[in-house]
Amino acid sequence: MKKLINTAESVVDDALNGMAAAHPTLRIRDRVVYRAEGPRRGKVGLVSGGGSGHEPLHAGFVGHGMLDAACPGEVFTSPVPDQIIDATRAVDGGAGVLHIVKNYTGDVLNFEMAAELVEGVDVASVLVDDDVAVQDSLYTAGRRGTGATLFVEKIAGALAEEGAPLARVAAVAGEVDDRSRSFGIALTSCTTPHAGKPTFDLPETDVELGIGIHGEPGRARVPMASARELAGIAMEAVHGDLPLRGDLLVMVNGMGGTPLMELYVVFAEVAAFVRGKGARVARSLVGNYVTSLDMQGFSVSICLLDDPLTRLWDAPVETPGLRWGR
Amino acid sequence: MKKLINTAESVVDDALNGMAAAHPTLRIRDRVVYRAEGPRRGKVGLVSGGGSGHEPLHAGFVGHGMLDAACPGEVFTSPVPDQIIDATRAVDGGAGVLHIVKNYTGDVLNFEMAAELVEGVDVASVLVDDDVAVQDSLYTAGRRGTGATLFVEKIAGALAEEGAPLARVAAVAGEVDDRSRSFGIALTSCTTPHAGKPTFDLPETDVELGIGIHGEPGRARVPMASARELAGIAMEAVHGDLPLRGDLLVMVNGMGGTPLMELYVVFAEVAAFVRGKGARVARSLVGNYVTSLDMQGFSVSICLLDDPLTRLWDAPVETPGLRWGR
Amino acid sequence: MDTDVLVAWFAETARLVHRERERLTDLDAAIGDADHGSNLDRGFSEVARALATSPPDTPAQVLATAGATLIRRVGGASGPLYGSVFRQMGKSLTSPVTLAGFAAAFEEGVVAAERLGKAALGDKTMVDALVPASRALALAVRDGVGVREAFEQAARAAADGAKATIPLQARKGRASYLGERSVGHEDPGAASAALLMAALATVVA
Amino acid sequence: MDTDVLVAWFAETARLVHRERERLTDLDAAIGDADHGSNLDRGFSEVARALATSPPDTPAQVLATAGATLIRRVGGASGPLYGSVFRQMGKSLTSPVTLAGFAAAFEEGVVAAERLGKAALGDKTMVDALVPASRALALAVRDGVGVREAFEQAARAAADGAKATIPLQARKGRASYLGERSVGHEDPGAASAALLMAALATVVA
Ligand SMILES: Nc1ncnc2c1ncn2[C@@H]1O[C@H](COP(=O)(O)OP(=O)(O)O)[C@@H](O)[C@H]1O
Ligand SMILES: Nc1ncnc2c1ncn2[C@@H]1O[C@H](COP(=O)(O)OP(=O)(O)O)[C@@H](O)[C@H]1O
Ligand SMILES: [Mg+2]
Ligand SMILES: [Mg+2]
Ligand SMILES: [Mg+2]
Ligand SMILES: [Mg+2]
Repeated sequence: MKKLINTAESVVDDALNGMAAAHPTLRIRDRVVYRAEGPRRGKVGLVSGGGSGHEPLHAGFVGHGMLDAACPGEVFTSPVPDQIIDATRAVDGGAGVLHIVKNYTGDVLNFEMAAELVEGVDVASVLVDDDVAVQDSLYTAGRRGTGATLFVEKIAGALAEEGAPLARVAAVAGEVDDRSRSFGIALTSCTTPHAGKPTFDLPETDVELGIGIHGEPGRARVPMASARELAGIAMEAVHGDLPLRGDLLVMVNGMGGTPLMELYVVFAEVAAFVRGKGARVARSLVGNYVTSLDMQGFSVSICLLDDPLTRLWDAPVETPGLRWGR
Repeated sequence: MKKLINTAESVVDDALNGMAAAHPTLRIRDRVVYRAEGPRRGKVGLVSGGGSGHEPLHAGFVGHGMLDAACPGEVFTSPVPDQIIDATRAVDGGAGVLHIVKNYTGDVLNFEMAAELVEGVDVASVLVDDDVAVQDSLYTAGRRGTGATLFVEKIAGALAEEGAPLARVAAVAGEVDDRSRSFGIALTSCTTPHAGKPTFDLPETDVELGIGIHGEPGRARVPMASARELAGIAMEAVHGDLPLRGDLLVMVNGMGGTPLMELYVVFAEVAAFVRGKGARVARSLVGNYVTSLDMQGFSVSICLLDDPLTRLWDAPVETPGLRWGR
Repeated sequence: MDTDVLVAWFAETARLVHRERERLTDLDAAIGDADHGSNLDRGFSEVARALATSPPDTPAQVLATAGATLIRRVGGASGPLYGSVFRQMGKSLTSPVTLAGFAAAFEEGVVAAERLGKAALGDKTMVDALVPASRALALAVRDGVGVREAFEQAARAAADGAKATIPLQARKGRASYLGERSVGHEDPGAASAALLMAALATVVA
Repeated sequence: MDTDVLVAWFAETARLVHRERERLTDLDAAIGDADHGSNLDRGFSEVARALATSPPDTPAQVLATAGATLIRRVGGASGPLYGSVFRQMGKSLTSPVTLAGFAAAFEEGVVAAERLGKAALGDKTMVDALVPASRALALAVRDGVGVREAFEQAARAAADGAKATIPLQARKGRASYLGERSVGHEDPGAASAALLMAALATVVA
């Protein structure tokens, strides 16, 4: 394993130093990434966070029209309550704070603890659980939060920027999650800096279906196939759970080590699938947005849009990882 | 080698289909990527191109404030004159067309042939050659064009958008090239879809210094080192050729397979180096912009800014790969 | 049992976790995200440091510091869960500390983690090692067994509980995403819980 | 020498390049960007197809089609360079085609490529195989050697020229970026030029 790091212990802080140096719109203090301009009076604050290694998620989505603060944990490890408490207090502009939490035991527990301990701030929480590879049953921790986290952060962020009250921002965030589904496929494992070796072994001949974003092995292993077939598997899984119809927001997301050229190849197949179901790609993203370190592979996320959601998606956003309209 | 492709033969067209499906602002015809809205009367047209596999360069930089057309060749293979001729004719708004050519024999020859054959269009050309790893001497094909191509395309694009005449757009494009330098380091080789195996073997213990963007081996191989040391090697090479001073545009660019987290780690070191030389990071980019398929590694590009160039860098741009101000 | 024994317990746990760090991470790689070893190594070394830097006056303070430090420094699922065990133990422990008092406080700590994580015995989590350890302590108290013997029984019960997670299909935590593929692997959190109890047996031996 | 021989030349070149595709790409991987085999395979198979689809009437047309097709379909450095060789040959060739006429036209084709690429003998490029081949043809004409023998000598000269690039340090093209590290490898373009001449020898054999 070769990585562009100084030490495995310092990688999160070193990367945050790089973010601070690169983005004057951010201010970073005690492992929390804030908008440099601070909270806006009367605006609902948005806080998210999770393990590091998913960049640009979440810290790269701090800025106008999206998050107010992000709490990066160690690599693939949820942040601790202290970070979340600091962030929640700091971004409160008097209108309360929404926690956007991906559904992982660690994220849920640490955000819950923080929400209990923070005082004097009105806190609501939305749980993102879009990954159709996981059954939502008594026998699992529930569906994982993956690519749709970006959709929730963007759309809730736009609504908060407009001055909507906390209950409404939380409700729409939940609605976005309800209308979104994802499925991921890995061609290779990732390697965490601490472990120093691939999390799982995947032979040249196989791929993992239904992976998360932490290098967890997937639900099944099948022989490597063409982009068309792999996109078909992912889209059937999504469509089987939430039938595609009408206007869609479609993201083909790279896991971190996948070249953009290949993601476009996948996107072409995904778009063809969508057309085949009589739905329409109304908005799209292609790139590395919700990653898993150096893993090669992709995930597809879709959201069933309606006019209000489309308007919020299109609203200006200015973050290191997502930017338009200003 | 596992790749998200259908066949090695169709990869370029498949990816272009994906681009077309993802970006309504683009129109793609006969392997040329155009702005959907077509040429603007009186505006200088900007055409670039080169082998595929460097995405988002060049096709991802077509749009308002940047390129008017991009000509993607086969993977790592310059486009053919026909593509360049088509593009040049189509984007001419009567004010002439600038060819932005990276200094590779193939790119130079094919653009030259096209410029000779296209008739009735005023064509100027700028050669990008920023890679300090290559000596510019009688004994080489001259310095390669790498990361600074993005700087040239962005700044010349902004100037063209303002309505500057061809000679001036070409002159400023040349000035940006003169003020820019790059150096790249690979942790792994890339694998082309056609070859199906890594272009070079690089043991776990070593890195290649002074690589280009086509998987060419570098100038030297040294033991793997920390991000700080590797950033230092790259920056010393740049600084030794063009001393850093004043306001800098600094890009830490991933080669395609490098996670963003690691690029931020490198950026922190690069920024520290810049400060150490008494210069200032005035503008920056961190991400995968000028890539080499799935290669892991990074390059640093710097440009000595002045006020006019900074203003042009800041001007609105709206392309799939680079977007701000609109 | 005094303050020193509890401090020694965490020092020994830190040593064991550091030594077994790679094994814990490997277990987590198989059915999770390959960070359990580094999470706990970071956490318990911080606990040991905190206890060494400002030595607590009471057994309850030792546990409170351990719980708060784990919550503040670990993150992930294991941070709040282990943190809750010790935080609750610190609240429940009465002084002077007897084996019965320790066993009761430990039981309450384990219940706190069960509540927080909503995991039951057999879900293939740390609970599968903690609950048997707690029961072993309760039995030892009932049977009037000595401290040393009691902790040895608890350590054995935890180790057996950890091994018993191997054939289970996970129903909680990250491993549950794997469905049937989680079968055949030892749960990393159960394995670390076994280390915790082994450390306890060592420091009173 | 008639139209058919030239058509056969390109058919045989296409066959050889396709067969040697991986070797050419491997040579390019060592000191370039690993695409020479696929570039020429794409190019010459297109030439063969174009010649088969609309058979040209004259030898000059064969060469013009080959040159234009390579320029239109290959890209990279080798497309314009090989394209120029044949385009210029097509312009220079007089009819009926004699060995002397062919040799002279080939010489002009090679000069066109040298001019375009600004490469000289010893720069470690295709020129290092093309120039010796051209000289061998000129000598054969001077010595009154037969066509078959002449083309065999040209093929041998090209093959020798290609091998002779191995110890050289590249001064042109992508391999020049490697500096001294380009030493010890055969130039892929010189290797493909040797195939081209071998094909010529075969079709008149
Ligand atoms: N809901 C839960 N209840 C009890 N223990 C749990 C629960 N979820 C996870 N665990 C324990 O946590 C361990 C994983 O810890 P760790 O790897 O540090 O955190 P993460 O899963 O967040 O990466 C699992 O092996 C399991 O024993
Ligand atoms: N300036 C030049 N003059 C003559 N031949 C050249 C020149 N530059 C490159 N070549 C030839 O082209 C070959 C490489 O062709 P190819 O791999 O198809 O193109 P590219 O280098 O653009 O990838 C080299 O091996 C060399 O023989
Ligand atoms: Mg974790
Ligand atoms: Mg090439
Ligand atoms: Mg874990
Ligand atoms: Mg090549």
